[in-house]
Amino acid sequence: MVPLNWYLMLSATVFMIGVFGFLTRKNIIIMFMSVELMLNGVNISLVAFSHYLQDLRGQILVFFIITVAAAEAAIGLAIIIALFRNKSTAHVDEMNEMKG
Amino acid sequence: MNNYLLIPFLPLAAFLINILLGRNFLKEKAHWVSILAVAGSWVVAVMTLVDTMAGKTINQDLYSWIVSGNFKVSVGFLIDQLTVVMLIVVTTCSTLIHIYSVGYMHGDKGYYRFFAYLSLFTFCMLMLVMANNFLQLYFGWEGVGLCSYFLIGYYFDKKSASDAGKKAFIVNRFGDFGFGIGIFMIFLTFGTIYYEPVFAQAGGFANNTVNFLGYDVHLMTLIALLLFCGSVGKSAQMPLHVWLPDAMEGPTPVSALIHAATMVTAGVFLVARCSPIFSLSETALMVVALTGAITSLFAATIGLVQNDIKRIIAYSTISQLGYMFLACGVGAYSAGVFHLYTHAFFKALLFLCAGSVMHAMAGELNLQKMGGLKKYMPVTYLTMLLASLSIAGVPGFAGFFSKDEILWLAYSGPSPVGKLVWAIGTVVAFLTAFYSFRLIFLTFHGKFRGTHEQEHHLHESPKVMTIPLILLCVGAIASGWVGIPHLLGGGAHFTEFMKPVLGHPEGHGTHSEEWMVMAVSVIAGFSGIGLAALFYLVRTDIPVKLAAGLSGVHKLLFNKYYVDEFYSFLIVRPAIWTAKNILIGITDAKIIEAIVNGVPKAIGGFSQVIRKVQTGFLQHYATIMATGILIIIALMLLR
Amino acid sequence: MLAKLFFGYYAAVIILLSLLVVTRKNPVRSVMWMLLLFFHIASLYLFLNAEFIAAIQVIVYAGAILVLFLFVVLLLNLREELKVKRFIGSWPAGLFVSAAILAIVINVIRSFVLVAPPGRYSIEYIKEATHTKALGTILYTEYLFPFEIASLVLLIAIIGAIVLAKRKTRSH
Amino acid sequence: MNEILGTIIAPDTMDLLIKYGINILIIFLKIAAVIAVALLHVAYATYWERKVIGHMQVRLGPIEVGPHGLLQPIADGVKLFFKEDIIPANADKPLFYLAPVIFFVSALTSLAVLPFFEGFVIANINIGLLFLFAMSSLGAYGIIVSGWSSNSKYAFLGGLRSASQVISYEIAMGLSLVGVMIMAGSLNLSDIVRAQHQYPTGMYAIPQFLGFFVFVVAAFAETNRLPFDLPEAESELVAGYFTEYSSFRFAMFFLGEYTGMLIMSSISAICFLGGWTIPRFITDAIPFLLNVPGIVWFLVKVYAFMFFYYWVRATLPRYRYDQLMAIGWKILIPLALLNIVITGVVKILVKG
Repeated sequence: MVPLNWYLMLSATVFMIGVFGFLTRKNIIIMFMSVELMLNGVNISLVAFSHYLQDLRGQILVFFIITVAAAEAAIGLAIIIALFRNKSTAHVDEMNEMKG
Repeated sequence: MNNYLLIPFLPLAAFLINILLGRNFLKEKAHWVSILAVAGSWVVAVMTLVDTMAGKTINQDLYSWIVSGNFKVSVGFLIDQLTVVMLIVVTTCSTLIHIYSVGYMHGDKGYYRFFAYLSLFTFCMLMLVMANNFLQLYFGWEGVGLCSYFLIGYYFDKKSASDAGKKAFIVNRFGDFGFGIGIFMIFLTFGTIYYEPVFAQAGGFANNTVNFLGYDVHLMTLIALLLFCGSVGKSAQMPLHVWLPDAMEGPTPVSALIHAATMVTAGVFLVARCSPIFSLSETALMVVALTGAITSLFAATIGLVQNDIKRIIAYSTISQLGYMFLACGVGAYSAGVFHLYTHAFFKALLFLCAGSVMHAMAGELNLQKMGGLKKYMPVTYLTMLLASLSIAGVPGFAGFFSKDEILWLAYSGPSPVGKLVWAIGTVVAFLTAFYSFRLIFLTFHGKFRGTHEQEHHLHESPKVMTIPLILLCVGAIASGWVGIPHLLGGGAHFTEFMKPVLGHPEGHGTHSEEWMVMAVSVIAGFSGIGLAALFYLVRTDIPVKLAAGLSGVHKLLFNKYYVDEFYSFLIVRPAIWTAKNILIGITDAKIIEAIVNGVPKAIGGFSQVIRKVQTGFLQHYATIMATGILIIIALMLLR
Repeated sequence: MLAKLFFGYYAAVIILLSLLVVTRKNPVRSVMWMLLLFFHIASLYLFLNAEFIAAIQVIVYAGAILVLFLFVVLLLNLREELKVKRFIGSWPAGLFVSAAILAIVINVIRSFVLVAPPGRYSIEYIKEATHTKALGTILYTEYLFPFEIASLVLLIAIIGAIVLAKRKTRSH
Repeated sequence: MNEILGTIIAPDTMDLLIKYGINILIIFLKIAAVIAVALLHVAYATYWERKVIGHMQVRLGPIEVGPHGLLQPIADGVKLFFKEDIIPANADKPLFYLAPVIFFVSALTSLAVLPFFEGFVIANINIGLLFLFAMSSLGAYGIIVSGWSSNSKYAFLGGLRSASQVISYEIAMGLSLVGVMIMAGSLNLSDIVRAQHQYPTGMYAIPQFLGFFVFVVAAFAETNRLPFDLPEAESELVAGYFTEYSSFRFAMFFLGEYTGMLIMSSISAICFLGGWTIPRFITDAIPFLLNVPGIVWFLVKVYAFMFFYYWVRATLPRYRYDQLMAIGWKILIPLALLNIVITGVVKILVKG
């Protein structure tokens, strides 16, 4: 039997790799994928908890997370396309209109 | 019986339909929705009346509106004898006036808006009279106030109209302030604001006193007087009567519906509804009676000399409302409500006739420029004449019975000021007859005094306007017949009907005294008519001479006792001065501006320094956020 | 033992693939690695007796969301991407922060012990009722309202995406 | 010898290993059998198609190689295998290699959950239908990646078109099968067939005619077949996303496509036409038919559906692209949703 802690560590690692990608990548699409990675990291721990606690609520949460991820991807990518149309770049460091 | 809900909600539906679809879809057909809705309400109201006559009353909650601790308010309906009379008055007048408006407002650019407001007004008024708790009453109360504001200022591009609307709104706030506190006091005292428990418990508090502004005040007197404050404002009694004459800036159907037949009577309705509270306080009743009496005398005297046809009727309204309060003040609530009921018909009729005259005169209001309209507009003349006979208290007409009952109960009742108010009432009856017929004679008799163009324009109003006049005229004559006193062989059915709600005051007088009172009022009425005939038909030079001879008095009356000027001096100007010099000059310019300008300046300076942090890079912010999380987690672990 | 071996394989591959996803220069490659990653995560879910979630993971994540990513990557046609640096200037800060948080969290998790008593959805129960049915029952009863809200969220997302991505049609 | 082994591996472990080993061996055998049979079918499906269309167009079709041209598919296979494998310049090589593999494997993997007759299925999983959706959505990757990595305009446009077509129609297809799921109450394909056999009509195609209609149309679009073969519309895009492919990589796409057809036919046979069973009222009338093995019925249904594919191809012209999208989004999806609502309501009514 694999201990729950292992799953949690795996989940945390995936999540933090996602955070790392989000914090450091230039390409906005990759940043977006990093967000998906973070969501997946969380999903792993939710499913693991659900399994070990024998309680399906965790998986219901996963279900909703996937729903929200789909919605987020649709909207986010539409925004990226609109952005690209206006600025013809996908690099975050070239978008600094809000600079103080 | 459950379809009573249709009564208020049909007009509400009409309002919603008109306001949402009126501008683009209904346009010139907007009146259909409103008329059908109000007529439907009338039908249901009549059915409700039949049920109520059979002894069925309703008191039930529709749904919970506010629940907070032990404070609970529902939208609920109480239908008893008093309510049903008000329902009949409101829906009947409203229906006829809606129909009349089709002709009167024809071609107006805000046609749909007008009907929408009329329907909304009807809804609010019905909610007011059908409420079973004070808060819903207050909702309807403010609702009719709001509609009144909309409708007085209906011609909002005219400054006087919008000013009049504001004036009505603001003056009413003075009264409503008291009313609001009254409701608070009721909740504080009884722990509920439903009529039923409040009135049932009221007797138990009859001798309690309460510390109010440092004085020990009789609790019931305080509550009654606070509630009466609201009545004074809404029913245009002294000293808050100033808004009603100005409200004549609105379209005439509005004046008829709101400022004669329904809304202004809400004050009387309130006093009648709260009669269990008022009856517990002699002081409050005395105040009510005296306020009513003085107001009626005061307004009647002003009415004597005015030249504006609508204002005369407006002052007459104030005067008659005073009569109703007078009745309530001497404990004769049912007589007051009876007068309310008859008054609604003949006063609405008077206003609509005035509207008809205006229609013919192309908006001219000055009596001195009219005359001899009799032959041009026979229907209007006849109906207005009958209405005036009714208001003058000529025997057989509706006004006679109600007025007589008030005077008799004032004379014979237990009230300490009964005799005094009776005397005033009789004088007012004389004055009422006089100015009503002054209006008739100046308008319809004699020679036409206007311009040639106006004369050419004179015509009878269309059928859609005259038919409501005729129908109302029937009411003005016959509505009193339900209350013919025992003395004249009648059954006094009205009083009997009202007995379960309002009780029945017993007059302590002999039959001969009753005959005497009746005779005096009839004589007063006829002498008023006679004097008016003498002055304005036979010896037209007398009024002019009198005005010249008593120029001081005439001027005082003509300028309405300078009340407006007095208020302007006492309240309006100091308020404006304070606003200008203290609020704008010192508070605004020196204090608030200093803060308002200083804070952003300081922030601006500070932000010049820290704006460097804002790099505009999304990831810098995210990194900072992540660092924050790191620090928080680390701190939690180290703790 | 066998289970641990399997888990070890999946964990290693998942971590490796995650790293590949966030470090590849070419976004198309990132997407392909991510596809593989999703399959491994789905297998992990199977491992945890969550077959429905595993299927959803592949259908929705791999079949819909990631395809969308691929579409956008292709539409934007980022060939010049290959010529610029892939990380922003201050990437060491990001690396440090995420590594530090990871270190702390792992340290915390190591001492984590599950104390809660098992719920009623035991493995036997789920096997008996089939996972899809068990999940569906709870979703459509206890979580009906959130479920409806999720549908609303999706509707809004559809409309929003269309509005955002639609080219403004100019009248000539 | 055994003793030496016994000292290295404990006897218990040994038993376990042998048990696992046998199981794995059986599974491998099953896989091998299914793939071999399926590929043979696919090869002969191409031959059959050419024959059918030939006869429909009043000509003979392949006739030279072998009797009646029966060896034609094998000759084609040999030819494709020995052709030169051309890779375009500037192609993204790893992805270029990967794309046909993804496409072909995703098609073949679907075979794993298809029950061909009672008890014969490689993986009898509870989410069989979802597995099919998952695999069919994977096919889109092969298409997009091949289109993009070829570094060719035709291929790229064909890939985008095809991917959007596949994704769009996948929704309609998934929704059309929800009605079946509701009626059967299971996602396991074998259970669906059994439930169907219990059902009075024996085939879900009759109560689920709306779903079946949507499914058939969506299946045509999913497999990029006429009248929806826009991704490879020769007049516009040469050969679509696999324009740049040749030799056995092309063969993989080709095989993948025909495997897709086979799988779609199988799904329709399993989910709508009763799988390996035939309706009970027929067997009640002619009890003799009970002796016919289930696989025969299954294959008859699959072949009938395949024939329908060819028939449509020989009959209908190609749709325009916007029409294709309009049909998918504006007709099929609403129809499928309607079907779900009706099925759900009827199920509740019948149950309650």
